[in-house]
Amino acid sequence: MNIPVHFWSYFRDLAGAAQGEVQVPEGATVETVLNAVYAAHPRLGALRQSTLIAVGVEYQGPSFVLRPGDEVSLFPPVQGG
Amino acid sequence: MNIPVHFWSYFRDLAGAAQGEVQVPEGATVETVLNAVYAAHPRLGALRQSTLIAVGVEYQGPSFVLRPGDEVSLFPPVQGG
Amino acid sequence: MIRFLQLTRTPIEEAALTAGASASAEFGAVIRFSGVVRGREGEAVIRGIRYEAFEAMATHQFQKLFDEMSARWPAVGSVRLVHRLGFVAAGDASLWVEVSAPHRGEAFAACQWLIDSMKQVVPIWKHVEPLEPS
Amino acid sequence: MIRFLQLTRTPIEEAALTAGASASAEFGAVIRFSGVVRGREGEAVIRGIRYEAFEAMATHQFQKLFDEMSARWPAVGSVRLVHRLGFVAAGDASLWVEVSAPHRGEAFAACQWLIDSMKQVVPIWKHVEPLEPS
Repeated sequence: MNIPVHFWSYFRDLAGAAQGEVQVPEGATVETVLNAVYAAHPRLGALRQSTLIAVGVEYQGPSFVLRPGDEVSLFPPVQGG
Repeated sequence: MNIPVHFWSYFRDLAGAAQGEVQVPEGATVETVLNAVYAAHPRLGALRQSTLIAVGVEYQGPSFVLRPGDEVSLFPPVQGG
Repeated sequence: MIRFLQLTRTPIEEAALTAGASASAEFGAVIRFSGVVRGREGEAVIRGIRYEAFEAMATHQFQKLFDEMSARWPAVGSVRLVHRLGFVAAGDASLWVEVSAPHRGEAFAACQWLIDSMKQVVPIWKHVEPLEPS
Repeated sequence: MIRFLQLTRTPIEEAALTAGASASAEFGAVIRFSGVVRGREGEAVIRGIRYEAFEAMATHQFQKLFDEMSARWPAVGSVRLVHRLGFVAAGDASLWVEVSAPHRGEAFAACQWLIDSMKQVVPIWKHVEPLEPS
Protein backbone atom coordinates (compact mmCIF):
# COMPACT_ATOMS: atom_id res chain seq x y z
CA MET A 1 0.00 0.00 0.00
CA ASN A 2 1.10 3.60 -0.62
CA ILE A 3 1.35 5.76 2.49
CA PRO A 4 1.56 9.53 1.97
CA VAL A 5 4.04 11.18 4.33
CA HIS A 6 3.68 14.89 5.21
CA PHE A 7 6.57 17.02 6.46
CA TRP A 8 5.83 20.10 8.57
CA SER A 9 7.80 23.16 9.65
CA TYR A 10 11.54 22.87 8.95
CA PHE A 11 11.17 19.15 8.30
CA ARG A 12 9.70 20.24 4.96
CA ASP A 13 12.96 21.99 4.11
CA LEU A 14 15.05 19.02 5.25
CA ALA A 15 12.92 16.66 3.15
CA GLY A 16 12.92 19.08 0.22
CA ALA A 17 9.14 18.68 -0.13
CA ALA A 18 5.92 19.03 1.87
CA GLN A 19 4.85 15.51 0.99
CA GLY A 20 6.27 12.18 -0.12
CA GLU A 21 4.94 8.68 -0.49
CA VAL A 22 6.29 5.39 0.79
CA GLN A 23 5.31 1.96 -0.47
CA VAL A 24 5.00 -0.59 2.32
CA PRO A 25 3.47 -4.08 2.62
CA GLU A 26 0.04 -4.61 4.22
CA GLY A 27 0.37 -4.74 8.01
CA ALA A 28 3.44 -2.52 8.05
CA THR A 29 4.01 -0.24 11.00
CA VAL A 30 4.95 3.41 11.24
CA GLU A 31 8.50 2.24 11.84
CA THR A 32 8.67 0.77 8.33
CA VAL A 33 7.69 4.16 6.95
CA LEU A 34 10.22 5.94 9.15
CA ASN A 35 13.03 3.68 7.99
CA ALA A 36 12.21 4.40 4.36
CA VAL A 37 12.00 8.15 5.01
CA TYR A 38 15.28 8.21 6.94
CA ALA A 39 17.04 6.21 4.24
CA ALA A 40 15.98 8.86 1.71
CA HIS A 41 16.55 11.85 4.03
CA PRO A 42 19.42 11.20 6.46
CA ARG A 43 19.15 14.74 7.87
CA LEU A 44 15.65 13.87 9.11
CA GLY A 45 17.00 10.63 10.58
CA ALA A 46 19.43 12.67 12.66
CA LEU A 47 16.42 14.35 14.33
CA ARG A 48 14.65 11.05 15.02
CA GLN A 49 14.76 11.48 18.81
CA SER A 50 12.83 14.74 18.73
CA THR A 51 10.45 13.88 15.90
CA LEU A 52 6.72 13.83 16.53
CA ILE A 53 4.67 11.35 14.53
CA ALA A 54 0.98 11.48 13.68
CA VAL A 55 -1.24 9.14 11.69
CA GLY A 56 -4.14 11.21 10.46
CA VAL A 57 -4.79 13.71 13.26
CA GLU A 58 -3.65 11.51 16.17
CA TYR A 59 -0.20 11.08 17.65
CA GLN A 60 1.12 7.53 17.24
CA GLY A 61 4.28 5.63 18.03
CA PRO A 62 6.53 3.61 15.69
CA SER A 63 4.69 0.34 16.44
CA PHE A 64 1.34 1.62 15.13
CA VAL A 65 0.02 -0.72 12.40
CA LEU A 66 -0.95 1.19 9.26
CA ARG A 67 -4.03 0.57 7.16
CA PRO A 68 -4.69 1.56 3.54
CA GLY A 69 -5.67 5.23 3.41
CA ASP A 70 -3.58 6.23 6.43
CA GLU A 71 -1.37 9.30 6.11
CA VAL A 72 1.69 9.87 8.23
CA SER A 73 2.92 13.29 9.41
CA LEU A 74 6.39 13.99 10.74
CA PHE A 75 7.24 17.22 12.50
CA PRO A 76 9.49 18.87 15.06
CA PRO A 77 8.30 19.84 18.57
CA VAL A 78 5.28 22.14 18.44
CA GLN A 79 5.43 25.78 19.54
CA GLY A 80 1.99 27.34 19.49
CA GLY A 81 0.95 30.36 21.49
CA MET B 1 -6.62 64.00 73.31
CA ASN B 2 -9.81 63.07 71.43
CA ILE B 3 -9.46 60.13 69.05
CA PRO B 4 -12.23 59.63 66.49
CA VAL B 5 -13.18 55.97 66.03
CA HIS B 6 -14.79 54.78 62.79
CA PHE B 7 -16.87 51.62 62.52
CA TRP B 8 -17.21 49.88 59.16
CA SER B 9 -19.53 47.25 57.69
CA TYR B 10 -21.68 45.52 60.33
CA PHE B 11 -19.54 46.96 63.10
CA ARG B 12 -21.40 50.19 62.35
CA ASP B 13 -24.70 48.47 63.20
CA LEU B 14 -23.24 46.91 66.35
CA ALA B 15 -21.90 50.29 67.48
CA GLY B 16 -25.10 52.05 66.48
CA ALA B 17 -23.10 54.72 64.65
CA ALA B 18 -20.50 55.13 61.92
CA GLN B 19 -18.28 57.16 64.18
CA GLY B 20 -17.55 57.78 67.86
CA GLU B 21 -14.89 59.57 69.81
CA VAL B 22 -12.78 58.42 72.74
CA GLN B 23 -10.88 60.68 75.12
CA VAL B 24 -7.48 59.26 76.05
CA PRO B 25 -4.34 60.65 77.68
CA GLU B 26 -1.30 61.67 75.63
CA GLY B 27 0.82 58.62 74.85
CA ALA B 28 -2.12 56.24 74.98
CA THR B 29 -2.10 53.18 72.75
CA VAL B 30 -4.72 51.70 70.46
CA GLU B 31 -5.49 49.28 73.31
CA THR B 32 -6.73 52.13 75.49
CA VAL B 33 -9.14 53.12 72.76
CA LEU B 34 -10.27 49.53 72.27
CA ASN B 35 -10.99 49.12 75.98
CA ALA B 36 -13.13 52.25 75.99
CA VAL B 37 -15.00 51.13 72.86
CA TYR B 38 -15.62 47.64 74.19
CA ALA B 39 -16.87 48.99 77.53
CA ALA B 40 -19.45 51.02 75.61
CA HIS B 41 -20.25 48.31 73.01
CA PRO B 42 -19.90 44.82 74.51
CA ARG B 43 -21.15 43.21 71.28
CA LEU B 44 -18.08 44.60 69.51
CA GLY B 45 -15.88 43.29 72.31
CA ALA B 46 -17.18 39.79 71.64
CA LEU B 47 -15.71 40.07 68.11
CA ARG B 48 -12.33 41.29 69.34
CA GLN B 49 -10.44 38.24 68.01
CA SER B 50 -11.53 38.87 64.42
CA THR B 51 -11.42 42.66 64.49
CA LEU B 52 -9.08 44.51 62.13
CA ILE B 53 -7.63 47.79 63.37
CA ALA B 54 -6.32 50.70 61.32
CA VAL B 55 -4.86 54.05 62.36
CA GLY B 56 -5.39 56.38 59.45
CA VAL B 57 -4.98 54.16 56.37
CA GLU B 58 -2.48 51.68 57.87
CA TYR B 59 -3.13 48.49 59.81
CA GLN B 60 -1.82 48.69 63.38
CA GLY B 61 -1.79 46.49 66.46
CA PRO B 62 -3.07 47.30 69.98
CA SER B 63 0.35 48.51 71.14
CA PHE B 64 0.53 51.33 68.58
CA VAL B 65 1.07 54.68 70.32
CA LEU B 66 -1.45 57.29 69.24
CA ARG B 67 -0.71 60.93 68.47
CA PRO B 68 -3.09 63.87 68.35
CA GLY B 69 -4.96 63.86 65.05
CA ASP B 70 -4.90 60.08 64.67
CA GLU B 71 -8.14 58.34 63.75
CA VAL B 72 -8.86 54.70 64.53
CA SER B 73 -10.94 52.39 62.34
CA LEU B 74 -12.38 49.08 63.48
CA PHE B 75 -13.85 46.59 61.03
CA PRO B 76 -14.54 42.92 60.38
CA PRO B 77 -12.48 40.81 57.94
CA VAL B 78 -12.45 42.31 54.46
CA GLN B 79 -14.15 40.65 51.47
CA GLY B 80 -13.36 42.54 48.29
CA GLY B 81 -13.54 41.09 44.82
CA MET C 1 5.35 49.61 36.27
CA ILE C 2 2.27 51.34 34.85
CA ARG C 3 -0.58 51.46 37.38
CA PHE C 4 -4.25 52.25 37.04
CA LEU C 5 -6.69 52.00 39.93
CA GLN C 6 -10.34 52.88 39.96
CA LEU C 7 -13.04 52.43 42.59
CA THR C 8 -16.24 53.12 40.74
CA ARG C 9 -20.00 53.20 41.19
CA THR C 10 -20.68 52.69 37.49
CA PRO C 11 -20.51 49.43 35.51
CA ILE C 12 -17.08 48.11 34.56
CA GLU C 13 -16.75 48.45 30.79
CA GLU C 14 -14.51 45.46 30.13
CA ALA C 15 -14.50 45.75 26.36
CA ALA C 16 -13.54 49.44 26.54
CA LEU C 17 -10.83 48.70 29.09
CA THR C 18 -9.51 45.94 26.84
CA ALA C 19 -9.57 48.22 23.80
CA GLY C 20 -7.73 50.85 25.84
CA ALA C 21 -4.80 48.58 26.68
CA SER C 22 -1.51 49.96 25.47
CA ALA C 23 -0.19 47.15 23.28
CA SER C 24 3.48 46.49 23.76
CA ALA C 25 5.96 44.23 22.04
CA GLU C 26 7.80 43.98 25.37
CA PHE C 27 5.06 42.18 27.23
CA GLY C 28 4.23 38.80 25.77
CA ALA C 29 1.52 37.93 28.28
CA VAL C 30 -1.56 39.83 29.38
CA ILE C 31 -3.95 38.30 31.94
CA ARG C 32 -7.36 39.80 32.54
CA PHE C 33 -9.57 38.64 35.38
CA SER C 34 -13.24 39.46 35.78
CA GLY C 35 -14.89 38.70 39.08
CA VAL C 36 -18.63 38.41 38.50
CA VAL C 37 -21.32 38.56 41.19
CA ARG C 38 -22.94 35.14 41.30
CA GLY C 39 -26.69 34.71 41.53
CA ARG C 40 -26.49 32.52 44.63
CA GLU C 41 -25.04 32.96 48.07
CA GLY C 42 -25.01 29.53 49.66
CA GLU C 43 -28.52 28.19 49.08
CA ALA C 44 -30.15 31.56 48.55
CA VAL C 45 -30.85 33.21 45.20
CA ILE C 46 -29.74 36.83 45.43
CA ARG C 47 -30.36 40.04 43.55
CA GLY C 48 -26.80 41.21 43.89
CA ILE C 49 -24.20 42.49 46.31
CA ARG C 50 -23.64 45.94 47.71
CA TYR C 51 -19.96 46.75 48.14
CA GLU C 52 -18.87 49.10 50.89
CA ALA C 53 -15.33 50.49 51.05
CA PHE C 54 -13.22 52.59 53.39
CA GLU C 55 -12.08 54.36 50.24
CA ALA C 56 -9.01 56.28 51.41
CA MET C 57 -7.56 53.19 53.04
CA ALA C 58 -8.61 50.91 50.17
CA THR C 59 -6.75 53.14 47.70
CA HIS C 60 -3.68 53.22 49.93
CA GLN C 61 -3.69 49.45 50.46
CA PHE C 62 -4.10 48.80 46.73
CA GLN C 63 -1.09 51.03 46.04
CA LYS C 64 0.95 49.16 48.67
CA LEU C 65 -0.01 45.88 46.98
CA PHE C 66 1.09 47.29 43.62
CA ASP C 67 4.41 48.28 45.25
CA GLU C 68 4.87 44.80 46.62
CA MET C 69 3.86 43.16 43.34
CA SER C 70 6.43 45.26 41.52
CA ALA C 71 9.08 44.22 44.05
CA ARG C 72 8.19 40.53 43.81
CA TRP C 73 7.85 40.48 40.01
CA PRO C 74 10.05 43.31 38.71
CA ALA C 75 9.35 42.31 35.12
CA VAL C 76 5.63 43.06 35.40
CA GLY C 77 4.99 45.97 33.07
CA SER C 78 1.55 47.15 34.04
CA VAL C 79 -1.35 46.55 36.36
CA ARG C 80 -4.85 47.93 35.98
CA LEU C 81 -7.54 47.26 38.57
CA VAL C 82 -11.15 48.41 38.74
CA HIS C 83 -13.43 47.59 41.69
CA ARG C 84 -17.11 48.40 41.85
CA LEU C 85 -18.64 50.06 44.91
CA GLY C 86 -22.33 50.24 45.77
CA PHE C 87 -24.87 47.79 44.37
CA VAL C 88 -23.72 45.31 41.73
CA ALA C 89 -26.39 43.07 40.19
CA ALA C 90 -25.84 39.32 39.91
CA GLY C 91 -24.16 38.63 36.57
CA ASP C 92 -22.23 41.91 36.56
CA ALA C 93 -18.50 42.25 37.21
CA SER C 94 -17.47 43.65 40.58
CA LEU C 95 -13.73 43.37 39.93
CA TRP C 96 -11.53 43.62 36.85
CA VAL C 97 -7.77 43.11 37.00
CA GLU C 98 -5.23 43.19 34.19
CA VAL C 99 -1.56 42.28 34.56
CA SER C 100 0.96 42.32 31.72
CA ALA C 101 4.45 40.85 31.82
CA PRO C 102 7.08 39.54 29.42
CA HIS C 103 6.13 35.91 30.09
CA ARG C 104 2.91 34.19 31.07
CA GLY C 105 4.25 32.46 34.18
CA GLU C 106 4.91 35.73 35.98
CA ALA C 107 1.73 37.34 34.63
CA PHE C 108 -0.43 34.52 36.01
CA ALA C 109 1.45 34.38 39.32
CA ALA C 110 1.35 38.13 39.89
CA CYS C 111 -2.35 38.40 38.97
CA GLN C 112 -3.35 35.57 41.29
CA TRP C 113 -1.21 36.94 44.10
CA LEU C 114 -2.76 40.38 43.72
CA ILE C 115 -6.32 39.05 43.89
CA ASP C 116 -5.57 36.76 46.84
CA SER C 117 -3.79 39.57 48.67
CA MET C 118 -6.45 42.23 48.12
CA LYS C 119 -9.00 39.88 49.65
CA GLN C 120 -6.84 39.86 52.80
CA VAL C 121 -6.06 43.54 53.22
CA VAL C 122 -8.17 45.94 51.14
CA PRO C 123 -11.03 47.29 53.29
CA ILE C 124 -14.02 46.45 51.13
CA TRP C 125 -17.04 44.53 52.45
CA LYS C 126 -19.91 42.71 50.79
CA HIS C 127 -23.54 43.07 51.76
CA VAL C 128 -25.80 40.51 50.13
CA GLU C 129 -29.04 41.88 48.71
CA PRO C 130 -31.67 39.15 48.87
CA LEU C 131 -34.04 38.52 46.00
CA GLU C 132 -37.04 39.89 47.88
CA PRO C 133 -36.53 43.27 49.52
CA SER C 134 -36.46 42.50 53.23
CA MET D 1 -19.20 23.37 28.55
CA ILE D 2 -19.51 26.03 25.85
CA ARG D 3 -16.61 25.86 23.37
CA PHE D 4 -15.41 28.24 20.71
CA LEU D 5 -12.28 27.62 18.65
CA GLN D 6 -10.91 29.72 15.82
CA LEU D 7 -7.68 29.49 13.83
CA THR D 8 -7.56 32.76 11.95
CA ARG D 9 -5.39 34.74 9.57
CA THR D 10 -6.90 38.08 10.61
CA PRO D 11 -6.13 40.10 13.76
CA ILE D 12 -7.64 38.94 17.05
CA GLU D 13 -10.27 41.50 18.06
CA GLU D 14 -9.94 41.20 21.82
CA ALA D 15 -12.36 43.98 22.70
CA ALA D 16 -15.03 42.53 20.40
CA LEU D 17 -14.47 39.05 21.83
CA THR D 18 -14.76 40.47 25.35
CA ALA D 19 -17.94 42.35 24.45
CA GLY D 20 -19.33 39.15 22.95
CA ALA D 21 -18.92 37.14 26.13
CA SER D 22 -22.19 35.70 27.40
CA ALA D 23 -22.40 37.10 30.93
CA SER D 24 -23.61 34.60 33.46
CA ALA D 25 -24.47 34.80 37.13
CA GLU D 26 -23.33 31.18 37.43
CA PHE D 27 -19.71 31.84 36.65
CA GLY D 28 -18.02 34.13 39.12
CA ALA D 29 -14.62 34.09 37.47
CA VAL D 30 -13.56 34.80 33.92
CA ILE D 31 -9.88 34.65 32.93
CA ARG D 32 -8.70 36.03 29.62
CA PHE D 33 -5.16 35.49 28.40
CA SER D 34 -3.53 37.31 25.50
CA GLY D 35 -0.28 35.99 24.16
CA VAL D 36 1.50 38.83 22.36
CA VAL D 37 4.39 38.44 19.90
CA ARG D 38 7.42 40.05 21.50
CA GLY D 39 9.78 42.28 19.56
CA ARG D 40 12.85 40.26 20.45
CA GLU D 41 13.85 36.66 19.96
CA GLY D 42 16.90 36.13 22.13
CA GLU D 43 19.20 39.05 21.26
CA ALA D 44 17.64 39.79 17.90
CA VAL D 45 15.02 42.43 17.21
CA ILE D 46 12.31 40.85 15.06
CA ARG D 47 9.54 42.03 12.78
CA GLY D 48 7.17 39.32 13.89
CA ILE D 49 6.45 35.60 13.77
CA ARG D 50 4.84 33.52 11.07
CA TYR D 51 2.68 30.74 12.49
CA GLU D 52 2.28 27.52 10.56
CA ALA D 53 -0.32 24.90 11.51
CA PHE D 54 -1.34 21.42 10.48
CA GLU D 55 -4.87 22.73 10.72
CA ALA D 56 -6.96 19.56 10.72
CA MET D 57 -4.81 18.03 13.44
CA ALA D 58 -4.58 21.30 15.40
CA THR D 59 -8.37 21.58 15.49
CA HIS D 60 -8.70 17.95 16.58
CA GLN D 61 -6.04 18.29 19.29
CA PHE D 62 -7.61 21.50 20.63
CA GLN D 63 -10.97 19.70 20.89
CA LYS D 64 -9.31 16.83 22.74
CA LEU D 65 -7.78 19.33 25.17
CA PHE D 66 -11.21 20.91 25.70
CA ASP D 67 -12.58 17.41 26.44
CA GLU D 68 -9.83 16.77 28.95
CA MET D 69 -10.23 20.20 30.55
CA SER D 70 -13.95 19.57 30.99
CA ALA D 71 -13.18 16.20 32.60
CA ARG D 72 -10.56 17.67 34.95
CA TRP D 73 -12.60 20.77 35.87
CA PRO D 74 -16.26 19.81 35.39
CA ALA D 75 -17.38 23.17 36.78
CA VAL D 76 -15.78 25.14 33.96
CA GLY D 77 -18.63 26.73 32.03
CA SER D 78 -16.99 27.90 28.84
CA VAL D 79 -13.75 28.07 26.94
CA ARG D 80 -13.02 30.27 23.94
CA LEU D 81 -9.70 30.12 22.12
CA VAL D 82 -8.43 32.02 19.09
CA HIS D 83 -5.01 31.37 17.53
CA ARG D 84 -3.50 33.39 14.71
CA LEU D 85 -1.95 31.71 11.68
CA GLY D 86 0.34 33.32 9.14
CA PHE D 87 2.36 36.44 9.90
CA VAL D 88 1.75 38.21 13.22
CA ALA D 89 3.62 41.48 13.80
CA ALA D 90 5.50 42.09 17.04
CA GLY D 91 3.09 43.69 19.51
CA ASP D 92 0.05 41.85 18.14
CA ALA D 93 -1.71 38.98 19.89
CA SER D 94 -1.13 35.50 18.48
CA LEU D 95 -3.27 33.72 21.07
CA TRP D 96 -6.37 34.62 23.06
CA VAL D 97 -7.92 32.28 25.60
CA GLU D 98 -10.94 32.80 27.85
CA VAL D 99 -12.06 30.40 30.58
CA SER D 100 -15.05 30.96 32.84
CA ALA D 101 -15.87 29.00 35.97
CA PRO D 102 -17.82 29.43 39.20
CA HIS D 103 -14.67 30.24 41.21
CA ARG D 104 -11.36 31.84 40.34
CA GLY D 105 -9.14 28.99 41.52
CA GLU D 106 -10.48 26.56 38.94
CA ALA D 107 -10.64 29.26 36.23
CA PHE D 108 -6.94 30.11 36.70
CA ALA D 109 -5.89 26.46 36.96
CA ALA D 110 -7.85 25.37 33.89
CA CYS D 111 -6.64 28.32 31.79
CA GLN D 112 -2.99 27.75 32.69
CA TRP D 113 -3.30 24.00 32.09
CA LEU D 114 -4.87 24.60 28.67
CA ILE D 115 -2.09 26.94 27.54
CA ASP D 116 0.69 24.70 28.88
CA SER D 117 -0.91 21.65 27.25
CA MET D 118 -1.51 23.23 23.86
CA LYS D 119 2.18 24.11 23.70
CA GLN D 120 2.92 20.39 24.07
CA VAL D 121 0.48 18.86 21.62
CA VAL D 122 -1.14 21.26 19.15
CA PRO D 123 0.77 21.15 15.83
CA ILE D 124 1.57 24.82 15.34
CA TRP D 125 5.07 26.10 14.65
CA LYS D 126 6.74 29.50 14.82
CA HIS D 127 8.97 30.96 12.14
CA VAL D 128 10.76 34.11 13.24
CA GLU D 129 10.74 36.95 10.71
CA PRO D 130 13.91 39.00 11.22
CA LEU D 131 13.82 42.79 11.10
CA GLU D 132 15.69 42.98 7.79
CA PRO D 133 14.26 40.77 5.05
CA SER D 134 16.84 38.02 4.60
